[in-house]
Amino acid sequence: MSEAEHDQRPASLRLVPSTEERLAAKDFKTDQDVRWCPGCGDYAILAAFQAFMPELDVPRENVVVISGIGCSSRFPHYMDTYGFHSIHGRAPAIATGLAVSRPDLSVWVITGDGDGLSIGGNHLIHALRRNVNIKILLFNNRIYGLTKGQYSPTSEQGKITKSTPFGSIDAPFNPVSLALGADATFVARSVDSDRKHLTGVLRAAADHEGAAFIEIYQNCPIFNDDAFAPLKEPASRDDRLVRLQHGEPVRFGAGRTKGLRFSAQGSLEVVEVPGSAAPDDPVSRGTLVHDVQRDDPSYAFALSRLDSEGFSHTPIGVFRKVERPSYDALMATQIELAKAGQGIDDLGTLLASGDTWQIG
Amino acid sequence: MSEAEHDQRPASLRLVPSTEERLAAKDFKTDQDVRWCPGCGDYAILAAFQAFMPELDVPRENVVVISGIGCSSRFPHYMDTYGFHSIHGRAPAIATGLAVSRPDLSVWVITGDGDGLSIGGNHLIHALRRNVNIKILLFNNRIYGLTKGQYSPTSEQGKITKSTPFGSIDAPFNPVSLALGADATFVARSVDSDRKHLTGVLRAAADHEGAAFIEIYQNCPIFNDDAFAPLKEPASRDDRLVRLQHGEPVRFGAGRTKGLRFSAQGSLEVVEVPGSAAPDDPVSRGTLVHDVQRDDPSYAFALSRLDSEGFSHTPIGVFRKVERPSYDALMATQIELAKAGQGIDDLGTLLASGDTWQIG
Amino acid sequence: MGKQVQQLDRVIIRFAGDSGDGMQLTGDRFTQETATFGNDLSTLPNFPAEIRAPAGTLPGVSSFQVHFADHDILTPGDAPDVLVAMNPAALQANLDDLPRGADVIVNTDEFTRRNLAKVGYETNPVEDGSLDAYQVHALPLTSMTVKALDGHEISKKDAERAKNMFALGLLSWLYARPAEGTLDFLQAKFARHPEIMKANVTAFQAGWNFGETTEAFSVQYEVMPATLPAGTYRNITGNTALAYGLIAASQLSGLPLFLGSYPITPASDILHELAKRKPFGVRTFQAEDEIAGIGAALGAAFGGALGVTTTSGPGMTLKGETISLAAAVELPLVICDVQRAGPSTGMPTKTEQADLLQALFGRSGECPLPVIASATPADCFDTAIEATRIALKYRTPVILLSDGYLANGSEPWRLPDVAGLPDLRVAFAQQGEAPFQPYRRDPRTLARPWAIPGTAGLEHRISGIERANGSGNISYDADNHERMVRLRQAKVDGIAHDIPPVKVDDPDGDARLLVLGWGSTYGSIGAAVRRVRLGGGKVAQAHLRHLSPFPANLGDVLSGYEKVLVPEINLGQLTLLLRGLSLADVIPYNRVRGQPFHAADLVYVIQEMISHV
Amino acid sequence: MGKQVQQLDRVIIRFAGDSGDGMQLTGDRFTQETATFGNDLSTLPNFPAEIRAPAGTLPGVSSFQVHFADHDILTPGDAPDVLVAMNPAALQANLDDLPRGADVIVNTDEFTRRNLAKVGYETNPVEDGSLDAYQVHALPLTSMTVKALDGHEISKKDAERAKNMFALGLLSWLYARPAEGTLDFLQAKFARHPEIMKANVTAFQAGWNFGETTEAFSVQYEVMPATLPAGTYRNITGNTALAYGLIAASQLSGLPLFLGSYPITPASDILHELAKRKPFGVRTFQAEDEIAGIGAALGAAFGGALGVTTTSGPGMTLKGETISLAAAVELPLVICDVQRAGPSTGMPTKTEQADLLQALFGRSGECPLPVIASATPADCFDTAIEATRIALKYRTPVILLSDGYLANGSEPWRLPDVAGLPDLRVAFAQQGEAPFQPYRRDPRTLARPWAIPGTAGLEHRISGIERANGSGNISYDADNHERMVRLRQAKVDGIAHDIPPVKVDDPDGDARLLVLGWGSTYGSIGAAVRRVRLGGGKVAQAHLRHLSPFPANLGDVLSGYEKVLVPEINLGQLTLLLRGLSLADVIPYNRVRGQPFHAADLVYVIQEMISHV
Ligand SMILES: Cc1ncc(C[n+]2csc(CCOP(=O)(O)OP(=O)(O)O)c2C)c(N)n1
Ligand SMILES: Cc1ncc(C[n+]2csc(CCOP(=O)(O)OP(=O)(O)O)c2C)c(N)n1
Ligand code: SF4
Ligand code: SF4
Ligand SMILES: [Mg+2]
Ligand SMILES: [Mg+2]
Repeated sequence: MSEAEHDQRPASLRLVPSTEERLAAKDFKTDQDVRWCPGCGDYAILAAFQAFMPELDVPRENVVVISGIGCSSRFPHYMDTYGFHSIHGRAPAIATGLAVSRPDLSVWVITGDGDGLSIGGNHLIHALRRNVNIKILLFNNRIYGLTKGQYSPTSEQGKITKSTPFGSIDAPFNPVSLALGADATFVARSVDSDRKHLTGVLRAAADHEGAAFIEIYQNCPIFNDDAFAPLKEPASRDDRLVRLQHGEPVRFGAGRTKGLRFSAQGSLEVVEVPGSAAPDDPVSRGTLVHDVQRDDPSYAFALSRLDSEGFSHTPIGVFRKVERPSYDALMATQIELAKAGQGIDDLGTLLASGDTWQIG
Repeated sequence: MSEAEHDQRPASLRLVPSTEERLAAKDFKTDQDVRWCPGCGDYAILAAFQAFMPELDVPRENVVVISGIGCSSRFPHYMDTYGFHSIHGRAPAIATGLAVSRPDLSVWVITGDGDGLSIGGNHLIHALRRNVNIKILLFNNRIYGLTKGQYSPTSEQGKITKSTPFGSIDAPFNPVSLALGADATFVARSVDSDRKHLTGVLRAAADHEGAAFIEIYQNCPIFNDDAFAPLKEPASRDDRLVRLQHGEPVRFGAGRTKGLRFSAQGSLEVVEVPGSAAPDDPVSRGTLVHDVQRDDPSYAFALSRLDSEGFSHTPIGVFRKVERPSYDALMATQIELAKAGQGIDDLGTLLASGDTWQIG
Repeated sequence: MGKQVQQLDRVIIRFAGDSGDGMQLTGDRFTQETATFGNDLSTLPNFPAEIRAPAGTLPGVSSFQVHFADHDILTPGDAPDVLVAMNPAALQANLDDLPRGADVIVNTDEFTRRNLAKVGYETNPVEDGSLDAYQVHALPLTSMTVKALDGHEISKKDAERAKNMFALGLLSWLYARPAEGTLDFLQAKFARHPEIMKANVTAFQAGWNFGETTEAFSVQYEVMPATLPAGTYRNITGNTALAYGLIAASQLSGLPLFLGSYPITPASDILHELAKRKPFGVRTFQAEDEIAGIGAALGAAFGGALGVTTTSGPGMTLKGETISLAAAVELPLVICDVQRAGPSTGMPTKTEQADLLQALFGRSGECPLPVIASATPADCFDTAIEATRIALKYRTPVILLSDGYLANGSEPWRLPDVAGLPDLRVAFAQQGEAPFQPYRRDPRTLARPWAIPGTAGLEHRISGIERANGSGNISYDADNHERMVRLRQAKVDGIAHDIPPVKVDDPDGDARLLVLGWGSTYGSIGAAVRRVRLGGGKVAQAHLRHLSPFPANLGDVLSGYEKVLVPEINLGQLTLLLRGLSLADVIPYNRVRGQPFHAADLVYVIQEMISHV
Repeated sequence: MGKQVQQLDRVIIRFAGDSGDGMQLTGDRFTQETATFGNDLSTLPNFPAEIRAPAGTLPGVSSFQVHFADHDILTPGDAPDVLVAMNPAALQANLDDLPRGADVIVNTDEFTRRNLAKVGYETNPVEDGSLDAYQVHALPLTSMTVKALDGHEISKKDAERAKNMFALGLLSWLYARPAEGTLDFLQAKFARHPEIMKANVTAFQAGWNFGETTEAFSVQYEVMPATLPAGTYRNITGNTALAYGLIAASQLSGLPLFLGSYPITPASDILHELAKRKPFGVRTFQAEDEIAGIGAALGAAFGGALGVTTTSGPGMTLKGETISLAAAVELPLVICDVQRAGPSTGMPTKTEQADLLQALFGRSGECPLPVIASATPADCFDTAIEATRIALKYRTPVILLSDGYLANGSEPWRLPDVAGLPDLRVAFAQQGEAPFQPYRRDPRTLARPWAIPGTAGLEHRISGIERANGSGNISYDADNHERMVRLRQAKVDGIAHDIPPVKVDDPDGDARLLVLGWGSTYGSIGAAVRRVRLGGGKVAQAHLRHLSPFPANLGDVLSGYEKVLVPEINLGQLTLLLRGLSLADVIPYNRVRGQPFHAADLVYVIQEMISHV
């Protein structure tokens, strides 16, 4: 990639070197056998991620994948980049330290609904608030897989699991709403089974300067099979999946005749619009044209509430992508300014600062 | 209070005994000298809380105040009820265990912006998600007081503090947005200096079944003086404070001529409405009538985004108050049903369950 | 015609296959049959940390070992007499443990070129003579099962999956196990899938019949029931026993049980078991993390419940700060640490004894606590009750140490007479002369009153900040702090007079070597000591249940022997404590392999030492 | 006319007042003047945990003690020669520490009925003769200050607040301290409030002049400069020295410093100091909690930075699980625990040495780590460098123990020659023969390569799950686990040969008693030993910097003495380790009062023991 091209890169990658010659998906596979159950959604996500890597155009040695603990967190072992399979829930904190001190790296966090939202919830919301330049992929299978099937903070209420034989009694988090409530600058959702869609979201996240949060619906055939079936069955899929495209009117349903409109109370309602209707066409006036750049997260939040346990209407794609300088960029600037400034930067001078006196 | 009256109590207090004869604020004062700096906003909150207690109509022995660590968390020592001044950030977890096992208690959590949103952020959002029957008062002075003045997760970006001599670089949380993103059923905001308003919010919280979250703007004259001055100066106050009243049109500004309306993008915009305008009056049509019971939190969320660092428009009062069975109530029900059911409830039978055999 | 029957006094069988082959279930069932038959037994499940590693690979191998005998035994045994290997990986992973001459039953259907390659076999070990040292029974278990099931309305896949029942049937015949239990079990388990149920029953019977009819097995073996003390028995794992012990403690104390926990291997099954027990009024709270789990348990304890939290090593570390708070506010709390191999994530499914020093010292400041440990799966029941007794009586958190081996291992358990269990009732504080003194101590136990919310007149505040002894008000007074530090220590030390002295097993009283252990090594040490004695060696054995405080007589016991050997599955943690206590030059023996000791290794070490005293 | 001047060799002054009276500032200034004058000195600040307790109450009392002399001294001193008491609470809180005959300067303006009542004085001690044993100087400091300031354009409140400068001026005159430093300081501090600045300067001078002119003080005292080794000196607190040490280590290693920390008393000032040092490229990250703080530091270390985290007891407990991860992945990390009185929240502003065993054992599994401790405020600089040296060379987390007394206490520090500081440069791994072996170890240090992201060809994965030695791939192999457990231990043990042996100070080499300490007790033990020797007693002293591993010669040193006394501000933590190591019957001496030892107490104990050897 030429200097010029390199400067075309998104701010998020401006300081990250680009590759000499284009890599292939296989360059990112390790020699470790993949240890997930047959049919696990993690396989599809891994494949999509490895296939996306060449497109990211960052040398393998400048890519770092950091995870916590869980089936999903096994991910780094299968990526032939630098990797850190750490401890339960702490990956965002570890990634923060790395990203803040190494702007030349592309740092990815892999976590699960338990790892990222249960024990790791606090690190997650703080990383999002700070807008640290890390990309967080949360594999949401609505279950604790590795520990063999307890309910998670995203499991639907009433779920029968090993730890809730009488049904769980707590209401689940909506990860997208939570991320928006935490002032995240990039929030998206995708599905393990839709490689094309997932790849698009990964690209958008990579291009975003700052923290990117991606919830990925992931099937766990062993402990929570078909959790997302309604979104996958060809029959129901189109009515339920609301595919968000920046700048495009929101359309869904067979024949894409459904649209969204805000009620006077600020909730979104589903309305019928003739399929062909262009955004400015009177019939569709007032229905949403998706805009990820709205500064006010209320819009994206309202979209996230369309989602319901029954998946009646489930938006996927990028909900929000707004510009805010990343934590690490601001830190770097402060350091540069400080170094250029008048402050003491010589060890001897520092030690001798303040009142000193001579003896002998 | 008579049986009949007792049954009139809100679900949140139905299992909590009521007082024989009415208590007075002084009954809730302890013999410990209050150890806050002169002028600390905590004094006003304590006074308001103690004055509210008689109204709560729960015997002192059935009230429990649990806090973490911080200046604010000293609170329990000054309340002549049961109290637990615990460790940093963990009060919501401790309160959860108590509330779940003792439905006959009125459990209050006192926390700070550091205690509740920094180290304790995860316990807070999970307690809210679960809708445990505890009332959480977060004293937000936008600073770490007890540790002598480091910035907190609610400090405005660029803040110069002991730990950020070059200015803080992370964007703050909006506690109300965060709570709404965590699916809280009750979310409110008040101000230390407005005893009447604070008392009203406390009442509403007490009546709510489940988790109530109250952010209280609190002045720290020592390390963050006048953080909320714009909301207190008689001059600017009325333009900035948006007082929310359930069922009332939202009106503010000198002469209460300003109202709020949703844009087609789902953001709230400030509009001028003739002061007298009734909600259904044409000129005011489309402007908001406050409704805390909307099931969709998008409305309350949009309100929370009105708030800006400059306090241009800051809503106070109850943002959201919706009905959802509390975690402890659901737990109690499961236990009752299980006890009534066929399951083993005799120790001897339990031990001998499964395959057994005789010897000798 | 019936076959010739040969009597054995003990047998060790290991079922090994792919994670998908259902070996844990097979082992469980064989164990149940063996238990109901009346043998003494001990089991050792062994499975990978992954849910399912790739089929046919070494990391995917899951095994279950059962040791049964006509006399009482203490361990799952070192070396299997019989290995059932469902695929090449299972054979390779377990072959090293086999003594020459052992029986090896292999499922030849799985010994395909592809599967052999997966584990690096160039030629088929079943054919290339590399198993000549063993009695190999090469059987096409899968195809035999499928054949037996043709006509059944199930998929080929389901038919093949029934092969473990075929194997179970075969082994059940081979060792003349009673089959009813298994048949009933299959009825119940597959009640909702009658076709699958029929298939499994048929497969089991086919396996049985195959054994009876085939030439491949000329003899049937018989292991007579063991003569154990009279009573009603059941087979039980450590985790189940621990859960039952907690329920018993709740019933005996009359306090509702509240468990605040976060899932973690190998402790999760305690949460699972207790979650089922709502009819006992048990409240289980799956918290967002370990800190919230113990925090909630402490909150419940403040309210007068029996607060419990369960976890394993890494979670235990996270709980440290809250344990410290519980010690400061002096409330009862039971903390169960089911140890696993560390440090860090380590090997979650493997056992270890390396959390002892963490249990004692893993907190800031001087924070002494009682610590006790379970010795066998069934002992988890008694130790849970003992931990509760101490916690309630002394108003202190108590740490109970189990480990992965006890948690999943099982043994026959003679059901206790419920009426004979200790009375754990407690008296909450009642209104007395004001002002109430939340830190006025019982002169005997030094425990403070347990005054629970709802009690009029006892309103008080507790705090992790240092408190004035008596009033409990915040105090930075230097003398008070020193007094409190020493009182907290004295309270724990005092428990030494409230627990039984260490009992030493020294048959002739003339041994010069004492083997002292703690926790789950009880079985292997005991087995080794027996063998040494059979060989005429003189050796004494003692085992510690109480690790903090130590029993009052421990110092004397140590000084009573020329040499003291302390085997531990760590690098010598008890050794450090014993030396600190008594200055006795105790000798550590440490293996840290994520597995229980092999009795054989211990025998060797003990004999070595005897020959040198 | 000038007054008569009396020579003294040492003086101990304690400034005491309400938290609002600015006693810490006053003490600081007096200390600076004393330092620049050239005395040796040692200070002990003492303030409440509350930001501001109610004015005039005992919990609100804040004090600052400074000990200065014409010879080198080791402690802030036990008993003040002079007490400045700005109010009745300050008098009452400190009177017990005063020896009879001491000077007491009281601010009579504050001895109002109300203030007296607040601390339960029925009559005014200044008048009722209860101070007859002391030399009382009853002065209306407030009103004198206000008088001196009339004409100044400041509020009465501001005028009154300047009374501490009046007192400082008076004391500065009384001990003939140089005033320039303070005047410059006031200029700078109040640059933006010229009126306040003038007022403070005037108040200071008024106090000085008052001393010179009043009859109340007939003599002026003089304490000659100490003859310390030649060099440039500054006064420094432990926290500042520690921060400087870390910056130095970063410069010496050429690695950027990354601090991940969460504020906690008494460690916060290290974060504050480092946050100022961005010109050195120091990155400070105030995390959401202690776990994120160390997590980020570990992430930075993975990236090749010098990762550091700072905390105190409760925060240290929370970090345990991540420390365990750092040990497992074998990356360099410096963990500073500024100990405070525990358990739990305890007494945050008070000192203690009770985190030693937590530092060694506060993690699950076998997780050995190097642990070192600072002996004096200035020693925090050297130990920070030593901790970094070990961490970088052995690729391991290192725990550095300081405490509240060192953190806030200060002493004169002879500035080191920067050129003479050790070279800490490290070599990151470079591409070699593939495949890269992230756990291939240096045969000498057993350290693994530090391969940082961005290095082509060294892509690898690290994990908290047990790793195969060499390849670093996940391994559940039993032998590998045992090997790794022992390798991690051996790596730490090996450091014993890379640190200086314990040096024993035994002047005539014929002492039979050794006093062995660690950490911040160095000063008080040293002072006590000196006094004993002055009294003709024979006693040897040694002090440990390295607590894990111990210096190789420690065992011999211990066996070289008939008796070994181990004073600790805990219940005997080092004692346990020493007995475990050497079986030597070392004798603990423990006080746990949240304060440094009084040298006098130690003198007594040492003499007792000498008389019995
Ligand atoms: C401190 C700690 N607590 C608990 C565990 C046990 N544990 C491992 S993974 C996990 C949850 C996994 O769920 P999730 O994050 O959803 O990942 P999944 O396996 O579903 O992909 C738990 C509780 C642990 N390893 N460490
Ligand atoms: C585990 C732990 N970490 C850190 C601290 C130190 N600490 C005490 S209070 C506090 C923050 C207080 O801020 P906030 O919660 O806003 O309360 P405030 O004092 O402002 O009312 C901190 C960091 C502690 N006591 N315990
Ligand atoms: S348990 Fe579920 S999430 Fe885990 S590997 Fe198996 S299928 Fe995937
Ligand atoms: S420091 Fe601030 S918050 Fe704390 S008591 Fe003082 S004024 Fe209140
Ligand atoms: Mg999951
Ligand atoms: Mg605060």
